[in-house]
Amino acid sequence: MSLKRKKFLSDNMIWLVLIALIIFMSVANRNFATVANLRTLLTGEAIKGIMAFGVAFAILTKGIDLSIGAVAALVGAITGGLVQPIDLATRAFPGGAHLSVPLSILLGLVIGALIGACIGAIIAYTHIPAFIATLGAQLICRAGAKMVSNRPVSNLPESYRFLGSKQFFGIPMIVLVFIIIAILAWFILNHTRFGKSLYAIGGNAQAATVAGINVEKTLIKVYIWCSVMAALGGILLAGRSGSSDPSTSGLNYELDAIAAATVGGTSHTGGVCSVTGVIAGILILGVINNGLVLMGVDDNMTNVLKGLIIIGSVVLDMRKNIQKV
Amino acid sequence: MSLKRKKFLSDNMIWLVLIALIIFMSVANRNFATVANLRTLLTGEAIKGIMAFGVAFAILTKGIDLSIGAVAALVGAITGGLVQPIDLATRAFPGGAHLSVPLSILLGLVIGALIGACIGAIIAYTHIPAFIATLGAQLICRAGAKMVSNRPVSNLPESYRFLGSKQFFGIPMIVLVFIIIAILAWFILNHTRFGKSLYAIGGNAQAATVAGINVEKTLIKVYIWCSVMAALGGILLAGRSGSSDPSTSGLNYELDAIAAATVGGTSHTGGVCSVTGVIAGILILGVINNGLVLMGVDDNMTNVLKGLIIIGSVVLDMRKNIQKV
Amino acid sequence: MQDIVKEFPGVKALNGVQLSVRPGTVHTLMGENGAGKSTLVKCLIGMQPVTSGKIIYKGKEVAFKTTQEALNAGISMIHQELSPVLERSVSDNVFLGREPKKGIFLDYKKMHGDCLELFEKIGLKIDPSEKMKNLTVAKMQMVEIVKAISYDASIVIMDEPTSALTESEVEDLFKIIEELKSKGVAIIYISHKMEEIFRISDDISVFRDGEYVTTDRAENLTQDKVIEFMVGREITDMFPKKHCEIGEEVLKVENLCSGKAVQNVSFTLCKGEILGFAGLVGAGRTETMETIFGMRKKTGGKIYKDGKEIHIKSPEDAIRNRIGMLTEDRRGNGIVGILSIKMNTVLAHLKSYGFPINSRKMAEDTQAYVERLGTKTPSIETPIGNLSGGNQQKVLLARWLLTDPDILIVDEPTRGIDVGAKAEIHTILSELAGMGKSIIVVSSELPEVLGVADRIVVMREGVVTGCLGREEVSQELIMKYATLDKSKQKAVQ
Amino acid sequence: GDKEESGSTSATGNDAMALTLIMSQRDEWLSEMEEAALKEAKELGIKLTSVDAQSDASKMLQFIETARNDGQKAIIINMVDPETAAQCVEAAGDMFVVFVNRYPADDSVLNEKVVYVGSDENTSGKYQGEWLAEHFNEEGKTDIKYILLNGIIGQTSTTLRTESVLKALEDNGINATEATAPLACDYARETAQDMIAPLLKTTKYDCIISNNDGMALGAIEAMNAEGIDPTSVPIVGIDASADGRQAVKDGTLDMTVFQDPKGQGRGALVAAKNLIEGNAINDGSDYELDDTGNILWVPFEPVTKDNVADYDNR
Ligand SMILES: Nc1ncnc2c1ncn2[C@@H]1O[C@H](COP(=O)(O)OP(=O)(O)OP(=O)(O)O)[C@@H](O)[C@H]1O
Ligand SMILES: Nc1ncnc2c1ncn2[C@@H]1O[C@H](COP(=O)(O)OP(=O)(O)OP(=O)(O)O)[C@@H](O)[C@H]1O
Ligand SMILES: [Mg+2]
Ligand SMILES: [Mg+2]
Repeated sequence: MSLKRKKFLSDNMIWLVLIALIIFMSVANRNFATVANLRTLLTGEAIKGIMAFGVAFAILTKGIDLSIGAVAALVGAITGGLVQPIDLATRAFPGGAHLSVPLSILLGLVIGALIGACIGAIIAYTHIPAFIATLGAQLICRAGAKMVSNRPVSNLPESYRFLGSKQFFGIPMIVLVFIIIAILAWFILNHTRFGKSLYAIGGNAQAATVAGINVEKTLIKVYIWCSVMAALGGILLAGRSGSSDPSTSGLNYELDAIAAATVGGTSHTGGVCSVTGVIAGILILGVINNGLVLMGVDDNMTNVLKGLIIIGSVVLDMRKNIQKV
Repeated sequence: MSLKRKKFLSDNMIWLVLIALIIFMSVANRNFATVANLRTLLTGEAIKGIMAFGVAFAILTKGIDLSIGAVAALVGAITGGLVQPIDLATRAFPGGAHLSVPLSILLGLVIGALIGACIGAIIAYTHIPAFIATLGAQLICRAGAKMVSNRPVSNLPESYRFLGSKQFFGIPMIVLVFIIIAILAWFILNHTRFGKSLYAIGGNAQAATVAGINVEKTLIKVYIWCSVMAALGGILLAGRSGSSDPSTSGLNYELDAIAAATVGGTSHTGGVCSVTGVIAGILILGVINNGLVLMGVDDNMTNVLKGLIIIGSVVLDMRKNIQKV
Repeated sequence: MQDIVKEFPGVKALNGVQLSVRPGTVHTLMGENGAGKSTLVKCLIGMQPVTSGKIIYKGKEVAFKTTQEALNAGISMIHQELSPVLERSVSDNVFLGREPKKGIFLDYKKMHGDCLELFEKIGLKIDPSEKMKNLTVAKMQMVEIVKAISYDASIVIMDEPTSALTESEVEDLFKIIEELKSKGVAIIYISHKMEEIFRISDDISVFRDGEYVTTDRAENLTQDKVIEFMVGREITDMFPKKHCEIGEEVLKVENLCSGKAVQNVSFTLCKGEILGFAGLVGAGRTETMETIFGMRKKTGGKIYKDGKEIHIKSPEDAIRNRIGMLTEDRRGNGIVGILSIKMNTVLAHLKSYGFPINSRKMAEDTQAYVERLGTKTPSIETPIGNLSGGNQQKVLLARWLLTDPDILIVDEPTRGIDVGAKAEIHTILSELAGMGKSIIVVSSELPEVLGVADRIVVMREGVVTGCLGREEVSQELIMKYATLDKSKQKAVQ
Repeated sequence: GDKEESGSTSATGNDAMALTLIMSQRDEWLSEMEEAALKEAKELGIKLTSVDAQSDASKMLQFIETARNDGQKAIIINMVDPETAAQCVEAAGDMFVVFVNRYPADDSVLNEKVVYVGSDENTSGKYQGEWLAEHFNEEGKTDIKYILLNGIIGQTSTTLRTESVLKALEDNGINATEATAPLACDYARETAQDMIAPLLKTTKYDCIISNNDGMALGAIEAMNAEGIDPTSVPIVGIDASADGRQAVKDGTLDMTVFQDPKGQGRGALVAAKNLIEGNAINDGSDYELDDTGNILWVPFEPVTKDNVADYDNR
């Protein structure tokens, strides 16, 4: 095999893994490669995908965000609570606090941004590990969500559910949102100074500092982005199922989002991340989740396979870096 | 304040935080500072503490281990299943596979070691992020535990429960085990070549390699240690409650163990860890958990406070490093 | 800069230092390792806050809080420790933090074009879209230089810019400096290389242990005088080569290969001999040594020690065979920055401290070497990262001396080291050879190789082009072999 | 769970008889229900795949859609969040829907194509409350203090169980106050054990109420460890799990509430088969229907030392 072809293969290993999985699943079950199932698959992964774009930015700067699932639950509970029918007996805000849907969604995103700003400021200025800062934030936000309501926030109006559950010419809105976020993430990473400085901070924070980049401010922005994505995820999640359960909404989504970003080649040692990679990562997890169910694989076995495939695909993807050592 | 005293304060910040918390709790509730409650507190934290010593080694080498809770569940299920009364209708191994208690415990530790060796080998030789390798292992081990038994493994004999639930001159065995592990960890870190090389690997793995340290082998040993601690934790956990539920046993213990290690000053950028620090970290979490329940703080509020205290104590502890930057 | 004081916990790095720089001149800072040169310029560009003192720039008192402010005010800097973002492209690195925009998009074309233009101006052949990590250390350094001058600053600080460059690139740099001077740019230059300092300096300031010693015009000073100011004593012999008996063959390397970087390298090394390796940067010397030491995969060839073939797959194996190696990349694979001097010293020798480890002996050994090598440090518990580069190098040397190897490979042993320490290191190497050790010295500084080596192997592009005895060598001859055409090399061998 | 040969049978075999059971998650009780359903499926010749939504409502919806994409005729859903019933029905498209174990919050979704099999969560706590009220009435106490071990705060089952037991106490003339702050033990035995241990000797309480048997057993374990006799106060749980029943026999757990896992599992499968074949949903079984014919009740039953032996083989 020529060196060039070898390089092509190792650089695109992740897509090859994805294609191999798709082919395998299609052969194993004829219902896998149908338009309807594709739609299901994408809808199912879109929310985690959006959150993966959020957390990928954090990982890119050598950070991590474990709070995203809890932030999603908190924002889902608050925004959902604010738009619940005013006469509902089990309202989250029984006082009658009520907002119009757009305002409530906006408020949700603003809350996300504020949480992100706090997390980012703590990480940037105190230099504590992102793992701890966001683990703490996870505890606080999850508890906060349960304080908002100790039962699922339900009976959400159709207008609130627009993004989460409607379709647009056969394409689920949720998938469209995902695509828009992907484009936005691509634009930010490749066509803004902010994006470039993320790579620099992750690759060599000292280099970034001496090049005049304000590392603290940039980190704050990173976690704002990450938490806003989580907030958006929370709103979509509530919209999708028409109800937001503060105790389970977004539970462990951070792990799936981080796994997707990592399978997609985002490096935990910082400085490496590509949007197409993250998309591939999400799709791989989606194909596993969806395909193994269609094949009727027993659930525990599915988790074992999922674990193996996650590890395996990262191992294959790592090989492009190993040759150079 | 003299420079020296300042330095003393910042070096021992974590203990000061602990003492402050203890004083606060003692004042807030007169039942806090009793021998009985102290025993309860220590018993409650001992298992997480043992696992924290495990994961602290991994963090020290810039790694992490997310699989420990699941490993505990798997080992708890297997060892528990093997010692269940042979005539029990709901046996985990209905075929009648049965082992004596010491053999079963030994087997559990060996299984832990094997899992650790696999994880360690993958991390050492493929260079994939420990986060991903152990996340995959978490999925696999948790699913494995559920495959062993889909219901709690219960009716465990007294002899199996010896370590988990008995006392020795008024000191719970579980606390004694914790103390022994702490001494062992201290000895390993400070008085063996292996321990010293952990610091070097965490500080600069390449430099360690050049200095003749076999980084791969050392990493494998690290994850063996970590998984064996998790296995021990699983055995104690099952022994303590007399039952091991594969789906909930050790769930999220990894987060608590990592939090304890980090609160105790173990640095996620590698190369920094002290046994006394980890002990302080565990005690801080224990005091929060125990004290807030005694004070009758509601659960959500407890989690909010816990999050804040975790972040706060790491922030205070970080100040000793900041001056040097 | 007036009366600058800078304190780190436990160290007073600068104590009332003065510096005034005139436009259109090169002002050189001199001093031993740890004298505070880097700290001073870091204070100037806002990387570190001063404890007290005044900085007056263009007639106004300033106190930059970030490098951003300094860059905006027209002060740029080439940093002593390389600071590239390895995973990104060359052009991304050059324009980091000031990427040109076209509409809402970044203008990649312009970045690429501007970058090429900058490179071409100084005759540098680098593809701006290449990933930084694929460049050689010297090329990276050139990119750093280009980046620093591309800010069009009125002060350019150069902290040991030439320590990773080869002769020809140094010439390029001097051309750049001349051009900057003619534009009225002031240059603050830090280096330990005497020859170049006297070639380019207008003014020279000397520091010692954080104290300001003197400033004078270069023409009023001589090398010896400067050294005396720096060290506080005279150094008579830079290369105190002791003559010693050269014994039987210890190491024989036959047709060693490692990928493209090392091709069929053969040489021998004898007891008590110092073997020099010369060549341009990128000649494959480091790679050869790394292969011998097991840091790099051997793809062919044999290595014999004391007549027996040895198989080395890792540095661990090499150390077991009593080979030591002081590597080139001090920060990358040398020091463990957060660990103490003690731990760094004993790291390669841990095996000998028994079980449980004998900490007292570790401290004793470390203390002995700190004293023997004159390492400047508050204590042996100080993290090595807090030491100046030269003192770090001494600790690393101590690490290998402690393992008492038969064969010691030293790769660029005096990079970034002041004259005093340099002479000391040369003395130590010479003494070791005298004790019957065999030493390989890889260095890009020709005077150094010429000064200490008994024989010199010259390499070019992964192959050995010549092997010269002490009597026959000269700088010209080495350069000839180092630039020798591949087609002709057969004839020489 | 019960392993069946995996792989696609829908392409070749009897399409109507491939079904999916979506579990909200797998705890002890739910696993028992799942097992019963799988066993029943084998007997009925149905290929049943069971999947675990792991408490993720979005994942549950995806499973529903996936089953629909696979061309299945009916789906059995153990909802993560009972508030999402309408969305589940929508996602199911033209599949028949059997909700099992968790009653839709909005029961207007139930009709001849969408049915419920299970019990009424409100009665579980009611039985606990009634038993306790009787106990305290006998002792002549009307003012009591209780320790209540909640499951996962925020989950519907937790909320309903807690609310219904407190309501039953009140309805039966007991003035009950909580001895501690609300305790959340996540349905886990170890958590309950850790949480209650520091309180046992420092709080005054007259009984321990638990949202499930597991947490009650954790409390008993903690009492043993602290040297308190667990029979000295009434302790009540829910589930009548194997360990729970043993504790009832031992006298440490005073009463528990039996929720029939096998009945619900079996019932759900029978209902699904009947829906597909156009029969009444209880056809071929002895479960009762409600008036609408869209609900198949498998009731809760209180379990004490007197009748615990009856449940050993159910
Ligand atoms: N971050 C720091 N923390 C503590 N001490 C420091 C720090 N940086 C530098 N020092 C100390 O300040 C002194 C001056 O160091 P500096 O790097 O300025 O020396 P230098 O003159 O540049 O030496 P070299 O020629 O080796 O580069 C040294 O003693 C060093 O140990
Ligand atoms: N169908 C059911 N719905 C609600 N609760 C049930 C059901 N069946 C059994 N239970 C009881 O409730 C507990 C399960 O509740 P739930 O499913 O809400 O949480 P959980 O499984 O304990 O939580 P987790 O597994 O996340 O820790 C079981 O332990 C059992 O006692
Ligand atoms: Mg310097
Ligand atoms: Mg459970």
